[in-house]
Amino acid sequence: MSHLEKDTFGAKLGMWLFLFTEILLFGGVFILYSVYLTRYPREFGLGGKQLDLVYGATNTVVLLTSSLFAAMSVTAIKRGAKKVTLGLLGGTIGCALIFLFIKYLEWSAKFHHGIYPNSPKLIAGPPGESVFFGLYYLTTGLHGIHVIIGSVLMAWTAVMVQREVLHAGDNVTLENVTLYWHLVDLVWIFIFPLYYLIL
Amino acid sequence: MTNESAEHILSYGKLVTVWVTLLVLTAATIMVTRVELGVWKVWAALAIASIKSGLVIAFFMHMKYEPRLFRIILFVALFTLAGFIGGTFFDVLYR
Amino acid sequence: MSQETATAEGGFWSDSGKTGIGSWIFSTDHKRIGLMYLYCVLSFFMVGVLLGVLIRLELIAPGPTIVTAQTYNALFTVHGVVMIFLFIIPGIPASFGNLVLPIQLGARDVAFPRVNLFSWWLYVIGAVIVLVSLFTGGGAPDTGWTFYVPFSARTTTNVSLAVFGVFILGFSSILTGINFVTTIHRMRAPGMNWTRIPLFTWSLYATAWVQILATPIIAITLLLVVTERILGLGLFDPSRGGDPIMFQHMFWIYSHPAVYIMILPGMGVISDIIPVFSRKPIFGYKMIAFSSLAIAAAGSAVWGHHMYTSGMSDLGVMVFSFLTFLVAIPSAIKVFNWVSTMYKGSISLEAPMLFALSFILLFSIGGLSGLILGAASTDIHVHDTHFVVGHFHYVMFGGTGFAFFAAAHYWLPKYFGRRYEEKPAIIGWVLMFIGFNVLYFTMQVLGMEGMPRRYYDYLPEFARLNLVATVGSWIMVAGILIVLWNLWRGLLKGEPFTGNPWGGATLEWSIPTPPPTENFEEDPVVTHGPYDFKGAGVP
Amino acid sequence: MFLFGACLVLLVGITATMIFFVVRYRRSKNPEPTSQVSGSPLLEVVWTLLPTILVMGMFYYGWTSYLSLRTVPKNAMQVKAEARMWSWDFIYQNGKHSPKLVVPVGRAVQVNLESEDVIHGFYVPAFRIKRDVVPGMKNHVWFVANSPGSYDLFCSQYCGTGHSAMITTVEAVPADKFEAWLNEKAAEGGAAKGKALLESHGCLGCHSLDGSTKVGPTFKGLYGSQVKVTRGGKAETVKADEAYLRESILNPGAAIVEGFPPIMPKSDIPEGDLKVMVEFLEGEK
Ligand code: HEA
Ligand code: HEA
Ligand code: CUA
Ligand SMILES: [Cu+2]
Repeated sequence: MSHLEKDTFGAKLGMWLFLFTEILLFGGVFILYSVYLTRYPREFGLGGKQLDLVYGATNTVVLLTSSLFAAMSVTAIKRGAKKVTLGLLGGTIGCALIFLFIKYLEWSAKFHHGIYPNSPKLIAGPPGESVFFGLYYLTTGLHGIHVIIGSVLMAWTAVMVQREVLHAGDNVTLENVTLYWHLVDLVWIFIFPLYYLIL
Repeated sequence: MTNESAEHILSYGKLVTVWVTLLVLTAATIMVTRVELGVWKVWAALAIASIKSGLVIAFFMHMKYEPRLFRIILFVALFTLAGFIGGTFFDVLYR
Repeated sequence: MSQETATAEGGFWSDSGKTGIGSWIFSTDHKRIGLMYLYCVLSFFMVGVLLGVLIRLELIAPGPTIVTAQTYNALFTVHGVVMIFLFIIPGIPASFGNLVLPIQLGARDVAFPRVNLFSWWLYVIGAVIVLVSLFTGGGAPDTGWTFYVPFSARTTTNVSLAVFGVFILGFSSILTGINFVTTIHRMRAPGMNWTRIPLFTWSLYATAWVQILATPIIAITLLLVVTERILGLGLFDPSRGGDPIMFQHMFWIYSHPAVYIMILPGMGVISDIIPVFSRKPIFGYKMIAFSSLAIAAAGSAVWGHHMYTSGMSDLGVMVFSFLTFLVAIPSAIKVFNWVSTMYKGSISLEAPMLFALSFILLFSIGGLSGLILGAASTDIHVHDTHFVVGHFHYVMFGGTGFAFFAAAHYWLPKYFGRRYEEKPAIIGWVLMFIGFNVLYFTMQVLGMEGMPRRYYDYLPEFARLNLVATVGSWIMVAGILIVLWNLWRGLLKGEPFTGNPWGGATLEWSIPTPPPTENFEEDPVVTHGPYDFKGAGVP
Repeated sequence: MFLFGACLVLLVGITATMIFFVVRYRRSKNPEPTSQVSGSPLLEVVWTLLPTILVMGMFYYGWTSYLSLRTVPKNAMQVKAEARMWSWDFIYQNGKHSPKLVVPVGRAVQVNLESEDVIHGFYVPAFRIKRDVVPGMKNHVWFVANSPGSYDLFCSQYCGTGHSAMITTVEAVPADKFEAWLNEKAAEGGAAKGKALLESHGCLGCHSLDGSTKVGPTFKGLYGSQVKVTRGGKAETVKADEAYLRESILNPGAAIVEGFPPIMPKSDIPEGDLKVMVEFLEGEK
């Protein structure tokens, strides 16, 4: 096990460890969510009804599709298909942008209804409601930040693929970035039912 | 120890199949949660979400083709998170 | 910081041909990064110590003495934050871990050298942000290191920035953890199987897992405090349905495991030093290695013992009290094994060994007082009193702090190629040890008599013991100063230190002193256990 | 609470053994160079099991005596304690307010803890009771004072600048005296009422009446004096007239007296109370 050659396995191990920290980061929010859900089931129910299922479901589809593209890009680069890889990465980023745009629509609709952190409407409303929307903004905001980071990383790897720094023989960076992307997707897989569906 | 880095390339077809399954499951959650199931609704939705994430982890994230170590540590991480949530509930539920 | 480069020479100090500050702060060599951590950590330690002494000075007599109440609150807050996040958490893992771990495994560097450097930079940036927060905004934070809401969400002082600094420090800690786990899994030399890994490295492995799995929770929690202050999310605001107790849960979910981030590496140091100075294989190697993992695992599930009085459910109190006692078992195993390692050994009482022995004693006192805190009913009485303050100084300073000094006396000569003088080290140690006990044992008594912590002023009945404690802090000042001065001078100008004078059998003693940049000319092949002194050819 | 002693004995005992061990093995320094080797599975098992048993014992005692601390006797007298930065207000069932907790000797008292702002802690070392006072939560403690006397009551949970000044006493008095005290009417109107109001709104936690400096400036001689303040970042000198007093009480952040931190919390004090208080302050020459 010489130390000089690149350790693909080690790099992936490191990435997974990093993903665990992300899982636990969001885990912290989910702890809060579950606790407050048990405490304020009614207010959460009312709050959840105000979220727009269409936006949520569309975004789920968009994100799943982006994940598919990301996963396919790994296959592509391993097969040495540079053009296809680039196209798939572009597709992923495109989906990410659509996702963010929809999120933007959704948030601004909420703002229009006077629902935003510390808004007079929430302060006046029942206690649990403010908590629900607080959590909603926190979770989706944090997730949104991850989407942005993920897209930037994707763009950066696309450049590397273009310059052939990453190629069929050495593509662990691309793999790691897609791992990160899938994590963002994973988190959304839970956010979607928890905020849009079950309430 | 070279065999562990032997690459496994997933075919496009398989990935697309997974994707379709995921979409179907998404539709399923939406449907399930529209029926009145009470508390079970939460668990049903979470169960489907877990299956979905299992698929993503296993195929999109290649977990199925990684050495066992990865699955062990993933389990450790999830177990820890479950412990954190569970521990908190010892307080919250019985206050 | 760069003067040492002029005096220490050979090995990694010069063989890369690069000098100047740039060759350090952009170096990816684990040894240089380790030393840079060491310097920073020591500097912050001195800051923290200075604040600690000021705290004691204020408490020397009842009534206002040297500062105002507001300043006092800032003093202990900053003392706590600096000591915890800037000194003790990165203390042993990031400095000695970086210096020693790759070599003990027979590797040339850690798995991700650039991430390692990045993590050092994050550490420095986080530290600077914390320090900046003291002098800007509404003044130094005054919340205590625990940042309890709702107070931390209301106070006008500069909490947001300080908390943000700590957030960045958390990332630094996470990256170090990831690096170490990967290194240990991937970079072991041929023959270095899991039962041949030195116990120091084993302890770092357990620590690294805690760093990876617990730190994110504090990250999100602190982020919440910031959003609470800036956006007014109201997640912990009782008037809007939030629950302040949830903050405490989330804070301690990290901060209790964090105390094991602090102590485990210290235990590892002790497990490496005791056998060497007893000339005897460690007693119960497997149990010690395993108990590190057990502490890490069990320790992640006991956070509620900081909240017995908070209004948590009684069932919660029971569960957490029970689990707390479980953690004591692996600690006890370790203590017993260390002591029996010495049984019929040939013990040489040199400075590292003295620090190690006092570690055992002080940690036991601290740990046993921890049991008193863990028992629900007694904790009700002594919670938030100076008894708790005494407890955690015993385990943190008496434990990790002394281990830190033991490690410094044991390993630093190896990296500098020069050594300190023995006599001043021992005098300093004696003073530290006496001062320490005068200071903190008194605090425990005070706490049992009912003196609450974080009190700027106190009733006259506590005056005498507080005076005693303050005097104790001065004795300790003297000790620490002697020890540090002696180390400093010795490492730069002292007698040359070569070969393997202590007869260690771990890999770091098999390479030249100071180690070359590449550590090993060719990959070592490990044929004997870490404490198999005969196998290593040590007389 | 006997447990406390038990734990202590255990602590001292184990610590002493430790020291003894260390000293004894250290002495083996000179004699022999080397002799024994490695581990012993039997011993490992012994000292895994032994602490386990010990520890379980300690847990059991700790838990059972905790339970007795939590089980309030049925007939306990109820008192409400209101904590705020940085003083206590005890409210009895007949509506009487008091800055000190006066209780009858020999009778169980349940104190219901409520906070107006941040987390405080109700701590009486003499009775070994402590409970945090958390806003939005209903916590309680109970105790029996067995002999008459005055016992310190601390705020144990850090709550800001005045944390260490947030202390008062529990006054245990014989039952008949207590009854008399409880039914004594607060003097109507005038100075006594003003002072009582300052007390019950917590002002006196930070401001003294005798000229000494606490967390905030003293009230003595305040009225009519020239005060140096910072208003909106600018320094100015104002006369402490009625308007100034009113503003300082209702909106403390507006003008900050030089040399003091801007920490006083806002309050909405009803006009009736406010009037009496300001009148009282005008009289504090
Ligand atoms: C390095 C840090 C460190 C370590 C290692 C520990 C170790 C332990 N701690 Fe401590 N603790 C802190 C740092 C640490 N602690 C800090 C910083 C706080 C305060 C935070 C704040 O509020 O600001 C705190 C507070 C704290 C509390 C809360 C007190 C309160 O606020 O009311 C409790 C309660 O259970 C506790 C318990 C324990 C226990 C049971 C252990 C155990 O792990 C100890 C195990 C060790 C031994 C048991 C001794 C060795 C064994 C023997 C000698 C053999 C014989 C033993 C037996 C037979 C059992 N600690
Ligand atoms: C690693 C952790 C650590 C260490 C080492 C220390 C070290 C010390 N601490 Fe610690 N302390 C904490 C962590 C630590 N502390 C924490 C977490 C808190 C809780 C904060 C909170 O409540 O939020 C706390 C709180 C705390 C309090 C309680 C405050 C209160 O509740 O009111 C007190 C009071 O005495 C105190 C005192 C001291 C003293 C005297 C030292 C001494 O040990 C220092 C001894 C060292 C010396 C005396 C050396 C002197 C050297 C110099 C003066 C400069 C030399 C310069 C050069 C060499 C260039 N500390
Ligand atoms: Cu109120 Cu401390
Ligand atoms: Cu703890």
